[in-house]
Amino acid sequence: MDSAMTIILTGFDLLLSATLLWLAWQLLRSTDIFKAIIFFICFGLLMAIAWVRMHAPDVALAEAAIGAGLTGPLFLAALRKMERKQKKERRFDPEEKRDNPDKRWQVRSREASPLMWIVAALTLCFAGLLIRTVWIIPRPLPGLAQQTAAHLGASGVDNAVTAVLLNFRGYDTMLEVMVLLLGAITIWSITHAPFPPRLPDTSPVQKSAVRLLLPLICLTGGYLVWQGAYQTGGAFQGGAVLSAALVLLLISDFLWLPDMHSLPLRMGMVLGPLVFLSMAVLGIITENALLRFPPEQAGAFLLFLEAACAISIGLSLAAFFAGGRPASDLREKPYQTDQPDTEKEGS
Amino acid sequence: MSWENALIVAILMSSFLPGIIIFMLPEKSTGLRTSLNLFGALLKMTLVVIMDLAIYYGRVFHMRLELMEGVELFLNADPLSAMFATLSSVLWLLTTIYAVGYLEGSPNRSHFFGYFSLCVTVTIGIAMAGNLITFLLFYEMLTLATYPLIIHRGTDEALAAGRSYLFYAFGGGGVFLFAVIWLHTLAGPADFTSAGFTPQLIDNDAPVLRFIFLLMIAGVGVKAALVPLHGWLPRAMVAPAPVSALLHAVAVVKAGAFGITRIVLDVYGIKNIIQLGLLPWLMTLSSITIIWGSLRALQQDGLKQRLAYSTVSQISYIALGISLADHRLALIGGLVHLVHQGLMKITLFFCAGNLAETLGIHKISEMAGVGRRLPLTMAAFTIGAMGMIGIPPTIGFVSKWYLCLGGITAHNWWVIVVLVISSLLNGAYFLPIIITAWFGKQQGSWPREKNFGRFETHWMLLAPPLVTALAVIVAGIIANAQFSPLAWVEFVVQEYTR
Amino acid sequence: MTIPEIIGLVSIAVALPFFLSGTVGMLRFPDIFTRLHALTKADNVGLGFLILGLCLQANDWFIVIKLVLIWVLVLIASSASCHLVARRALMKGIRPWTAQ
Amino acid sequence: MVSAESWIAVPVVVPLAAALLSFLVRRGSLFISLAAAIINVLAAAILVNQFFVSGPAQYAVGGWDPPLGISLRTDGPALIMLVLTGLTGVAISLYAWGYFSFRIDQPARAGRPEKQERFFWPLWMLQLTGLNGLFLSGDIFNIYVTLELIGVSAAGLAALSGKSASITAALRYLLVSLLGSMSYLLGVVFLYKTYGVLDLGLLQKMAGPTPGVIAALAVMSVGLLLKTAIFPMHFWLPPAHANALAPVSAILSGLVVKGSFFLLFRLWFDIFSPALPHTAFSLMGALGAGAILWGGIQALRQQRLKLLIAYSTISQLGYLLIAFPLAFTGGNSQTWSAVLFMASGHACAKIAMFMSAGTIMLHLGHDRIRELAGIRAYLPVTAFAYAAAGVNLMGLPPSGGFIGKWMMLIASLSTHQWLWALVLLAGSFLAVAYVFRVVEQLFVIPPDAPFIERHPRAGLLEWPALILALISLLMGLIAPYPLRLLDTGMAPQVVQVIGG
Amino acid sequence: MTNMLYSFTGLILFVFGLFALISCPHPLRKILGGNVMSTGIFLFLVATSYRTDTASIDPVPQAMVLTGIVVSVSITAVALVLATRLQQSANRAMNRREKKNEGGAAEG
Repeated sequence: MDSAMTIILTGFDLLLSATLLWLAWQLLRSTDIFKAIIFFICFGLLMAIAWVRMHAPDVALAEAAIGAGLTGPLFLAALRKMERKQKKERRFDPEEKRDNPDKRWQVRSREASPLMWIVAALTLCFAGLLIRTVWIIPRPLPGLAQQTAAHLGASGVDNAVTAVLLNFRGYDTMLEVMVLLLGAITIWSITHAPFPPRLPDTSPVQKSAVRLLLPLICLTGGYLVWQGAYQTGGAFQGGAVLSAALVLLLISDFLWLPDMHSLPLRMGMVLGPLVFLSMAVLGIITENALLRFPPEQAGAFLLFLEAACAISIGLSLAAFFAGGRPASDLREKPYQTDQPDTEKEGS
Repeated sequence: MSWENALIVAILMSSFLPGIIIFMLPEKSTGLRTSLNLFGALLKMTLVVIMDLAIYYGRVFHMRLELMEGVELFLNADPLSAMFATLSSVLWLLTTIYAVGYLEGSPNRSHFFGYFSLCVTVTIGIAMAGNLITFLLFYEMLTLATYPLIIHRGTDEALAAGRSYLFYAFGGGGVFLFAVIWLHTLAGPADFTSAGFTPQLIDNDAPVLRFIFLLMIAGVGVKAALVPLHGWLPRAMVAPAPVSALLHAVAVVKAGAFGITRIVLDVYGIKNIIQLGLLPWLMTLSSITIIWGSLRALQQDGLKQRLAYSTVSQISYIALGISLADHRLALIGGLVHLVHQGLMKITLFFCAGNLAETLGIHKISEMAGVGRRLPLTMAAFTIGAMGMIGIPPTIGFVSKWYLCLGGITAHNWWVIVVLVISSLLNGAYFLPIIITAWFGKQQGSWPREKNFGRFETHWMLLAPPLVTALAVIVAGIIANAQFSPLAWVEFVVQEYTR
Repeated sequence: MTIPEIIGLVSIAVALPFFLSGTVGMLRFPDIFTRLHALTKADNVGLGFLILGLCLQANDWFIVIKLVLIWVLVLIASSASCHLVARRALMKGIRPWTAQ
Repeated sequence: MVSAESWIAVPVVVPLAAALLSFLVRRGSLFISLAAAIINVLAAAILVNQFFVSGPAQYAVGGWDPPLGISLRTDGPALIMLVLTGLTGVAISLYAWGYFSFRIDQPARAGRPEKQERFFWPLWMLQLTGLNGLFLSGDIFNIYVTLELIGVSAAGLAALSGKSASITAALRYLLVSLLGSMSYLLGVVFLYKTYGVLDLGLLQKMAGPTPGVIAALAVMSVGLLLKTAIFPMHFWLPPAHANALAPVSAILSGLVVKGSFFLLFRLWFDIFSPALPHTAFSLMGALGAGAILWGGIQALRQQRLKLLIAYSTISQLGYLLIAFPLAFTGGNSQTWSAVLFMASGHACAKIAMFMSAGTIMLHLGHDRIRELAGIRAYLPVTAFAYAAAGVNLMGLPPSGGFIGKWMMLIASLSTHQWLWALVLLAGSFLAVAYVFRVVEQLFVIPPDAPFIERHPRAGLLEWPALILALISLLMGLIAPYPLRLLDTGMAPQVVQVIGG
Repeated sequence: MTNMLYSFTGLILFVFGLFALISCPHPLRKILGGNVMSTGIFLFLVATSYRTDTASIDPVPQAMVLTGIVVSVSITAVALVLATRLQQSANRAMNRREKKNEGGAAEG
């Protein structure tokens, strides 16, 4: 029975790998950016399936929620902002993309320049080298599986990945949450959120759908955070789902970001990292080691930490999608996309 | 920090601290600046004289600071360094007085005097360096301290002169650094000792040592203005008179000559150098420089350019003396010329400065009949010129006399021939100046005449040349007295010819 | 193999042709509106049968509730997005395909 | 109740807290960040003191020991870089205070200062956290996260000035640092695949010349060389540094570039030195030589002051790479400690130079080298600071650069590698040329020098630059202390391999 | 066997992303390449620790990949905002130029 199973599985693996590579290849060669982004979203979803195949459910959830779920819309929003405003109303139809006057960005030359061939050849032999090295590396060593299993009891959670993520290598996660906040701060420092072009009338269907979906999304987000302790899930996956809720609000004009006051937003974004940092300092004071949780209440601490992080991750990812700081923040008039540029050309 | 260390540090600090304070002073506080300068100069001179007395009676002064593993900043006051230190501190006092008078009313003087005192601190550092690495440190810092002085006027010509000075100085500095490090890897960290490095080092890599010697002489030769490397000196004459006086009589050029002495006597040691057979090369190079300098001086119409080329040739007298180091008399002649040339050249530059400052004369052709207008200055100039030619009572005669004696004892007729020809050439380019000054008739008015009341020029501009002219004669007359430069040199040479 | 598991397998088998028809429809249909039509209709019904089959096989009520919740979410999401895409296409001036 | 050895966490936790608070509480962000920078220096000093008392320390974060948890390590090289970052951090914060207060008073001369200052402090504090985290961390994946933290905050800081030129440079810089950290991560994966361990100490014991390790190191080194802007891959550095705000270009040139170089140094000398073939070291030397000559020549050709300084950074980084072949071929163990000593000297000098360039740009409105004459009349301290920093770049005594150059020349001559010695000398000649090209203009006061109105708070702009320049100038005299700190830091097993 | 297959897929994806990042002119495509590259490395990392019996799966690579995904989304977002800001100012410049020569054409 299991020999049949392995054949099916290897067949599935080959098919999956082939499609992944084909999608990546299409991503490069497709003439039109919009098409490339759609391929990228499919690539993200297929990667989620690959993670499931690799027995890594947490990563699959994260990849689906963040990799495909959030990065896709990010790219689409960026593409729309980069569109040059035609005389008429902004055209978005993919078919008419080809005669877009702004030719500069298309992959024009079908026959790649010689430099391209050199670069392609170099990367190919680089790939060959890498694969040869991987081929001759002996059977992989057991890694840290035993150690994590041994200490899992003292970590306060049952799910091994969450234990590693928050307790054993909590310092990594603290810095990584900082990187997320740093991304949001950098985006806020570059521009302020542009005024979304007010469509004549957002259809009632969209408003009611959003009104219906929102509670469900928040419920699933909270559940994912709670589930992280003993099953797949956790702060990142929960946060990503929460950010989906916020993105929905942004799209359907419930939230008018440009003139929102920035303090509540900032507090929310800083909540997770601040809780993480105070836990670390608490660890020094009580357990005399950075980021050390008291063994018996470790579970409770970790859950509180995950909840706080989920909220700030949700807000940061939504800030990524918004693409700028609230305009009311620095009392600046939110500029339309084709207003004279405020910055002064360097002398 | 025993008494000896404190003295050496005090000598260095006596000009470094006033320099730093002067940097901070605003432009208009001239009184404070001048008094600080003079106080620093006087203090330094007294300390140096105290040190000379102590050295004479056998005390040892040194100070060590560990820079790296096995590499130390070592300041040691041996008789040779005391001589150079005394020379520079005395002449610095006189030049400070002269500079205060010369730069009255000109812009950004705090900047000038700040670097002026830094420059002398570095010169004293060069004098008292105890090992090759300390010498190298101060040698490279000298370029930094003197560069702002050269471009002080800010004209394009000054900038061009500064650029060529930098090119030569850092070129030489780089080559010297390379040679010092190479020797360091071969012979290890060695202090200056009269015996030089250990003899058996020679038998396994003699050719390398010869090449290192060549590099070192090239490196130091830039500042000692040996022939192929002297290009920067005439161009640096564009600097104000006190700068060219101090730089080309005491600090830069002497540092180069002092460097050659240290390398030959204390790094290699006389016996080793003879074994390697390097002295003849040094002799031919210095003789060529002597002749070449004098010939070029003949063609110069600018007074300061002519004096510059005469410096180029006079410095090589010292190198000539050192190249006959195995003969005691020649060595004495070379070393004593180090002091004498300083005194004579600074007198000439002071007088040239007076002419430029009070009458606006830069060319020799404009000097006709200047003797009547500036009698005392021209008198000092004449004494200095006679000293350079080597006419008896002056110290110039003393050093040339010893050099000839050394040449004779070494049975090296070439040295005698070079000395005679150069003396004739000296006469050829100095005497016409004196003749036009005293006996020529003044054509029209002076280009830019200023009168300073009672004396012919500002008293601060007149006193220093007179003092140095007096010294040129007195030191010549009392040459073998107990405390004359000659006696001190014999005390120095005693150690090397034991 | 108990009765509910067999019915579950049957309903999963029934779901497959719906998905197939939805995909074929999406590829073969001439314009955007008919493709949307095929996708949302066929796939939702297929998903319904699939979820029914899985619920029968699941042995824990909690999972059944989760599965039904998934089906409800997919229904709302796909219908809303299909409406929006169609509306956007109309506003951009794409006329539905007609016979001639 | 708080144990002494938990001071090791302070350099990471305190700037992190300051970043969060300054993002939250906008008005007080300046003073929070200044306080954090000062505490950071204090912590570095205490760690050095502890290091001299009890030698290298290892601190398990979260109480889990290395194979599972992450460990923070303090050894000689890490502490040198910590002290350097601390000192320069305080100086940069003071300078930024003066810089932004200057720009807010005269908005006519500057872009949108109010926005820039508001976001400068959180980004700068996160940058400081990333750097301190990188120096202390003992876990290769944790180093990847700190590299990202440094990369993104550096790109954010570079884009702060808002000009489209700086945004292009920031985007290119971000993509380059993404490429660099991705190849570093690939190296981490190879190492984890071969040894199954992430901790540096354990890797050092296990490291051997197996193909996995060599592949990992090759890929990691390419990534890190890209992030350190070494010669062939330096294209992104000059536009990023020249168009950024003055305190930002000081941070980028002085500290960020040193961070990834430090990691390269640690990998090549501390952890995997036995596993590396000799040719790899001489390849690095060749890259270094190329960097010195190319950077120097380009610096000579620049018309703008900040571009000149940026290209001189590329040239000076070449010096640091030349020490790799010198240290490997049995030069005494002094040589590789010379590398870090020279790196810290260069960092102080480069930051002082960018600060003076920033002050000049603020007062004159432009930084064209030809029209700089007469600065000394109104900004004497800035002119002197630039000159003093220049002395260090040229490697003249008594500066730290001289001691570094000296040690490297000794190593190259004692091992008969003439080429490196000649390149070092050529490099310092080029440095003389491009430093004096500017100093010449600074020190000359033409009669028609334009009147520059000095800002009342210009002291804050000039004195940090002067102090840093003097530190780099006088480092040569106090060289034995940092060098002794460096020697004790290395694990004995490595030192005798390098011919210590 | 699955280890090797997925490791190779991961490596090839890494190389694809590298090629895209280097060669494509459009910034969006470069950022897409960056994402594909990082996903490739993560696949290679997790593929090394794949075991058939799920009990002995090593959780550390999965934690590393989770951190990696979040970091790469943050970099992508920043890069996208930079690229958008850049393109907008380029568009604005083009609009101004068009207005100018349109104005010119109208008068001329």
